[in-house]
Amino acid sequence: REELAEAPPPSPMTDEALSFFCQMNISEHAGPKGQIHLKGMPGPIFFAQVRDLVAYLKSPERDAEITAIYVSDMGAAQNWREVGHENWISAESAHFVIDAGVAGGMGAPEIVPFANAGAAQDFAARYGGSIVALSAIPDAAALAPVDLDTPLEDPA
Amino acid sequence: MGEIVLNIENAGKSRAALQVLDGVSLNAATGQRIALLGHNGAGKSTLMKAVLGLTPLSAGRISVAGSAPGSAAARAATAYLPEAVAFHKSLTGREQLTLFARLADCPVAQVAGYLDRVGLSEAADRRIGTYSKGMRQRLGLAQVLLGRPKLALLDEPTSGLDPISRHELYAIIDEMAELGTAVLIASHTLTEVEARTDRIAILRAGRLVADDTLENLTLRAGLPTRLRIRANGDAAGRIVDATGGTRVNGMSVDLLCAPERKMTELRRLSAMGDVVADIEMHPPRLEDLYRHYSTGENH
Amino acid sequence: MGEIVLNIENAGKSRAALQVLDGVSLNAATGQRIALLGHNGAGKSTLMKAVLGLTPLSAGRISVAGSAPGSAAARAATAYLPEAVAFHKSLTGREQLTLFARLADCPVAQVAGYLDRVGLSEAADRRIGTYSKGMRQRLGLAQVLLGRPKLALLDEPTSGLDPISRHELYAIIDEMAELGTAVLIASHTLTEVEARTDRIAILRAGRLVADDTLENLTLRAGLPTRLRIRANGDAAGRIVDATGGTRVNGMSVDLLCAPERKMTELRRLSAMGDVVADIEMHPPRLEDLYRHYSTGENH
Amino acid sequence: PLRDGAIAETLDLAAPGDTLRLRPGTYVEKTLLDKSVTLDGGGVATLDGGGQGSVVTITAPNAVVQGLTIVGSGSDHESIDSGVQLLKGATGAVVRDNHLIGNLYGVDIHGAHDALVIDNRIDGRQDRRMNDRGNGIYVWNAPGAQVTGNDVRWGRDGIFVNSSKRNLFSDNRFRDLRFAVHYMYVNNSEVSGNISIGNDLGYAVMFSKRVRVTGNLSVNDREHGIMLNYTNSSEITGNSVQNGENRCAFLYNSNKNTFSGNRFQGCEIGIHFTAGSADNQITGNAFIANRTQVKYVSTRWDEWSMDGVGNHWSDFAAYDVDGNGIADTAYRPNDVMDQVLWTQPAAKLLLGSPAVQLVRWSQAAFPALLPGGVMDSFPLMQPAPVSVPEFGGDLDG
Amino acid sequence: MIRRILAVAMIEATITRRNRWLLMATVIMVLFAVALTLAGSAPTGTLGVNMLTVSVASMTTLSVYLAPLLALMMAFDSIAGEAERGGLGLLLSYPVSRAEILLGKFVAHLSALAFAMIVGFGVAGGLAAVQGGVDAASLVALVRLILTSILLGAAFLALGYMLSALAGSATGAAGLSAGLWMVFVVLYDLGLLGAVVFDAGGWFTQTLFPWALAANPADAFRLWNVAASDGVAMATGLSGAASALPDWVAPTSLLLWPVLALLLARYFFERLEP
Amino acid sequence: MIRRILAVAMIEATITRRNRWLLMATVIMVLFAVALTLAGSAPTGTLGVNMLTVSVASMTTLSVYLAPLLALMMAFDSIAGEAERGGLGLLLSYPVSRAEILLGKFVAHLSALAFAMIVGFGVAGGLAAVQGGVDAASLVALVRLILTSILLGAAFLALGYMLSALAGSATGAAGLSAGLWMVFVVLYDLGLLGAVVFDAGGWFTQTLFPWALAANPADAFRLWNVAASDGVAMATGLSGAASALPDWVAPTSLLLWPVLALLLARYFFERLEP
Ligand SMILES: Nc1ncnc2c1ncn2[C@@H]1O[C@H](COP(=O)(O)OP(=O)(O)OP(=O)(O)O)[C@@H](O)[C@H]1O
Ligand SMILES: Nc1ncnc2c1ncn2[C@@H]1O[C@H](COP(=O)(O)OP(=O)(O)OP(=O)(O)O)[C@@H](O)[C@H]1O
Ligand SMILES: [Cu+2]
Ligand SMILES: [Mg+2]
Ligand SMILES: [Mg+2]
Repeated sequence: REELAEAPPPSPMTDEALSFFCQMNISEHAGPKGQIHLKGMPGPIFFAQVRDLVAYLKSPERDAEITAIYVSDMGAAQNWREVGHENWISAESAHFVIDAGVAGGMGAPEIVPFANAGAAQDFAARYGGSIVALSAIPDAAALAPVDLDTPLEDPA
Repeated sequence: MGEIVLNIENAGKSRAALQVLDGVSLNAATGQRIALLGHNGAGKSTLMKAVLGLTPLSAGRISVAGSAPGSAAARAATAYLPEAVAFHKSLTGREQLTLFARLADCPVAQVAGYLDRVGLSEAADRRIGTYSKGMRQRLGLAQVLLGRPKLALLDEPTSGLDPISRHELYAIIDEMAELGTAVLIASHTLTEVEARTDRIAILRAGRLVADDTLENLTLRAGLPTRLRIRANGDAAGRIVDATGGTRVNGMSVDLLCAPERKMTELRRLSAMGDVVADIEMHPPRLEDLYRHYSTGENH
Repeated sequence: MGEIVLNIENAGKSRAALQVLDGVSLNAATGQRIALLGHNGAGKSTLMKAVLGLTPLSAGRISVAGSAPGSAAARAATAYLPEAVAFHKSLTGREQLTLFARLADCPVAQVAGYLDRVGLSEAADRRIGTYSKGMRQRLGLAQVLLGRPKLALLDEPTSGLDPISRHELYAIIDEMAELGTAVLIASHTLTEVEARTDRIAILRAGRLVADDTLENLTLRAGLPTRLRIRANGDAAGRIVDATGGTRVNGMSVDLLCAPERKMTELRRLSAMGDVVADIEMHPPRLEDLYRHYSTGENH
Repeated sequence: PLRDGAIAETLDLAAPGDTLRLRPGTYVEKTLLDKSVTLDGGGVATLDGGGQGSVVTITAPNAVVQGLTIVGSGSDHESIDSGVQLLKGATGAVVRDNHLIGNLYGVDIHGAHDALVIDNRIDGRQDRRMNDRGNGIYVWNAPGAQVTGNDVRWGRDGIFVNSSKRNLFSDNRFRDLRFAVHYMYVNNSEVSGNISIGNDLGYAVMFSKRVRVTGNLSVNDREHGIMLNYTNSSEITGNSVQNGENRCAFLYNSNKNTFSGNRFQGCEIGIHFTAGSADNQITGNAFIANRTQVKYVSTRWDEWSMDGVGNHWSDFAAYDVDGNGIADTAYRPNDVMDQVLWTQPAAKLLLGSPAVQLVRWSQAAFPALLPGGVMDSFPLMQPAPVSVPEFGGDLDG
Repeated sequence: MIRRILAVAMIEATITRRNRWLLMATVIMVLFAVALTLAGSAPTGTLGVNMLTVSVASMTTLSVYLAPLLALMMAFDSIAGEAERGGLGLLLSYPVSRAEILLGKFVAHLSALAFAMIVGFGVAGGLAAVQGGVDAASLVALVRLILTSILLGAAFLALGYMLSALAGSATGAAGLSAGLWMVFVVLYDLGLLGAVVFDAGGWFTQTLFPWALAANPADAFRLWNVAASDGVAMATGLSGAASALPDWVAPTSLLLWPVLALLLARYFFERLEP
Repeated sequence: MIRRILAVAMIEATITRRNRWLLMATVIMVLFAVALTLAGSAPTGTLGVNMLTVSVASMTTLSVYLAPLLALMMAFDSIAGEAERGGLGLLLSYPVSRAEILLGKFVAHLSALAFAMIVGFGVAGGLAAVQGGVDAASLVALVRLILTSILLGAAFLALGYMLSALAGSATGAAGLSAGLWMVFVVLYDLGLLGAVVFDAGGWFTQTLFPWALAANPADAFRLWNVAASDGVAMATGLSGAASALPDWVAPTSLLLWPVLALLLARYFFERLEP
């Protein structure tokens, strides 16, 4: 897309970064993170879970025009807990594992992004789920009500 | 004299501090042509508007063909030419006249004839906005002809008309009068009015100061006749001495004398024998009468 | 003859299908009073508007005091009295005239004087909406006096004016002319114009068909002089037979003769001896001239 | 005894059920209550932890800490350095009437069951950034813990409760914090009668079920007065949120909750629904003078009334011709223009333009045009009264 | 009498056509109606509501604003202007009564207005129908909209004549007309709303208010259109008031207004001195 | 030149006073501004801004409607009417250029408008200040509102002259003015709104839209007032969005429009044959 040419670079994750919806510090939580850059705003808005980022994208609400979307590359993450501060990849090019039954940093079922399709397949092979592109993530994966009693796996 | 068509009794009209009309009484009978004279602001137009019922009077009463002014009957009996004719400029002459014909209950087929009569046949289908001033006046004239009015109120009808149309106009007025219309003409063109009207009414500051035939007015005014006496040879000096006249370019002497003294003077001059080569007699003209009545001056 | 103030060369103006002006050439020099005559719709007002630069010409050129019409210089040199004066009715006469004085760069202190001059001092502080037609015309006149125009364009200046104001008007025109203003007067009142102008121009359907002094026009027109011969006794019949004139009310005979034949006819009549009791000579008047030039008819 | 270590020595001697009354003064030492004793500062004694670890640690059941001023905890988040730490085993422990000043955490109820934290005053740290501060009261896996009548100021969250159940947090006052009350993974608990003033967020309930939030007051909280995040089957009743700079109430992926009898007043947004929040019942609330009363982007209709009772809307100039207290016509807080503005931020430039007002106006006259959203078929003419603690208005006392 | 009224009407119709009022009014109507229909269609497209109903609903509100506006604009000049230009005196010297002149103008202007309404709403309605289908009910609503709009226009035409006769000058009449528009279309309702809010469901709200509402022709127009169409009625802020009134009130008000206003116009016209 | 402009301006001012336009405009402004301020005071709640700011925000919207309307109403008659009545020919025979006449009228009408604005907004602002306090920022916003309203009025005055010169008749000019008002104040934005919704965040919305918006004087006015004051932006709900354009764009547009429109008016006035 055209605006990618002028897209701002990803911001490193800091300890101050608050998750957009729940106002909690994302660095304190495990699992993949996301950030969305909006036109006219100094910094990106962060998401403690990729699921929430996708929910934001799927919501018709817009605070401003989106200029860039980044998610953590879990292939480049040290482990599930230490996702890394700099390993952002463009969400448009990422491979997402859905329905893996894994819990994100906040505890909701997570959508797990990878830069590398192979890494994604490895993850899916281990935890289940399927691999899709950003635009193909079904609404249910991000918006469906979450039954808190459903047990989820905490990946390593 | 025919039937009285217009009867104005003691009409008065005040506007703010101004007494525009003051005790005006005037009658017009069928077939009469009456000139209404007066200086600017004397109240001529106001009087006409009052007769039309456009302006209510503050005193007195008016009846038009036996009806109150402004009543349907009165309006059916009246034709009016305003002093400032204004038509809707986006209509053509024919359309405008057709409207009036319809309102006056006059066959629309006659419209073309009337337009021709006032010399507008060529311009009939052009918009009135493109008419010259005189052409608009002519259109105004044409609408006066519609129907068979018992009373025509013409407010400065010749204004804007070219000399030939003026003659036409007076021909039209004569024709209307002959057909029994009483015509009231407010005008400032005394020379024309002089010859063409039966009676002359003069307003001065809202009061009617004269209302009679030209002859009677002349008589009543008692204005002097001017005698111009041409002297034979160099007798002019002698004539001046004898008559008390004023010398005019050497050879002639002008003498003003009141009507009742005219014959006396003539006899005295005749008696002077052949020093008098010629005598011209200039009776007072309407202009002098007008000056006399309308200003209240005495010469 | 003074300096040329107005120079119209070959002016042409077409409006839709109409040729309103067609090759009109006319000059006016300082101090000249020129009458502009013509039937309704001949193009007089259009010519004036063209001189003012209000209406662009389609052909020819005009210069006013050496400038193009409508230029600031030309407008500064020109005074104009429109045929239909219209002022804002909610202003008083004094306010309106003051505006014009300011625009004409004329001391505002003089406004009162001009209002007095046209007889409006009493009405000066009333709204123009309450003025009579003649009063509005007078106000129009007052604004012509402002400044010292080199050229005055008066479009039917006497329309609406009462007889006394008319005299005033011509006095004013004479005064302006004496002070060097070239005055162009479009008018239909021939009697007034006849005596008061230096030159006469006649438009016919947009073409200038005459432009000269009254005498020259008369000469050139070659209109017949009317001789009225009063017969002695019952000799009228004989005179008719001899001259080919027309009998008028029994006793008199009217005979039209061309200028060059006038003396011949006179001699012949003299030779007839005492059958001829009296001869009156009526040379053609402006009205006849106008008829001749403006209609192209020959009587 | 004022010597350092004096308390520890005395405690060694004490028997369960004893009460230790401290003499006035400051005791610089860390205290471990591993017996069921009462440590009473009488309002005049100060315990100073010396900047290492927790000042008082309780491991014994039914121990009581009261009347103390407690300062000088360590600064380690890893070990949760606190003024008072109630560890597993401290069942029924009571922390009462203490003044905890500048500790990383005020009270940490860490695995202790049925603990009581009552009437303490907890002034957290102001020196660090919000992130690095600890919570006023941290409750972790402490079923039955009750936190009541405390006054918490500064620090991170007033009460942060994580993975717990059956807790009661009532009648506390929270100021100058991040969240007043923060729930994570807690079920069957209650928050009632608390006051939250000028915090980032008032009452945040996340990943929890069956929580009752009732009779609380939120004043001048910056982000949200009440937030439900992945929270289901909870009851939010009789709360009052006033003058929130952002939202009075915010729901994100929260379902089957009940909002009733609340008053949401003077916020930028009265209540905001986002992604996948459904089946919530909203009745009897009063939405007063919020700039946007409801923000709910939806293409389907959501009825906000039950059994003929809806909510009160201060911006709804309605007629009640029959005088039954219920407006004669339905109320729809949002129109097409709102939807356009929420989804097309660029169109905000047109705000205040007559064109926008024309659209709004015709929408207002003919809401049949609306593309879905909230509808209240039985709007209340008058707001229902709420009973929340008085907010005295003294922000410094 | 009819003949004279028609004569005046024909001339006025010619003038209305010549000075492009007919064109203007029609263009304005078409533009607005179509713009509103298209603008409304974008976000409502997914709703599955009959487009024509939606369009008619929007256009009803539009008409509350436009019909009075266009009517007043056509009317404000027609007496004052003619008096100012001087043609009125002459016209009144003819045996045509002022009432007839008034009616003649009324007929002509109302025809022009009706033409503009029919074309404007017709085109927009057609567009909506093409895009989103028609049913009988929505067609009836469209026809009702057009007819009531013409009635509303008639009321304001007559009010415009009244002001034109009152004002003395065309500019004055323009100003008064603008004021009248504001009062009837905006301020009146604002005042009533204020009173209702202040009254808080008391006597005024329950008894006087619906009648006061119906007394304003613009509101009567709205009430009529709303009450007559089930779909819209329930949804509108006016339905409460509408149902508080007998069915005949709003139509009666809207039908009475033109008559009443014409009588008023005639009264003031009779008093005018040209 | 200045002398002549002032002479024309003085006369126009007298006329404006005599035909009660000045009074009308002032009364309308005061009524509306005060009504809006009083009505607005109740439900806005605490936005962290004071009453005056809230009042200024509402009055900004009001001014978008009223300033163009009043300006057009003052302007529409001033050339066409005078030409129609016949006074223009005489005036133009004087050594005063059409530009000077135009400027004279402009000065007079603008003064009248400015008077109405200052009184109207001043009274309302004072009221708001008395009720809810003032601070420097809100006072500045009020002054800015008044000044920009005058600028907006100036633009539409000049546009009104243009139409008046174009139309040929006063009624025609009235119609055109109504059309122009509709286009600039309503239709233009409606079109843009439609385009934005239709475009759904595409190229048009991102690049052209803000500029297209600022190109309309009515929108430029709004943007300027909103963008320049945080308080007003907040009270309008526009905060953030206004920053889509560089700061200078809206003021430049609003300052250019009167000049541009005057030039246009002059162009058409020059071509007018009285
Ligand atoms: N605006 C216009 N559009 C079209 N034709 C016009 C326009 N103005 C004048 N005419 C035509 O031009 C011709 C000349 O008009 P003009 O007013 O110059 O006549 P005039 O000589 O002044 O006549 P009058 O003695 O009646 O004043 C007329 O035929 C008139 O109809
Ligand atoms: N509407 C009015 N309001 C106040 N005064 C008026 C009004 N109309 C006319 N007048 C005054 O009434 C007097 C008579 O006016 P009127 O028009 O009858 O005069 P007129 O004799 O027709 O004059 P003219 O020869 O100039 O046409 C004048 O002094 C005039 O100023
Ligand atoms: Cu949380
Ligand atoms: Mg008169
Ligand atoms: Mg002429």
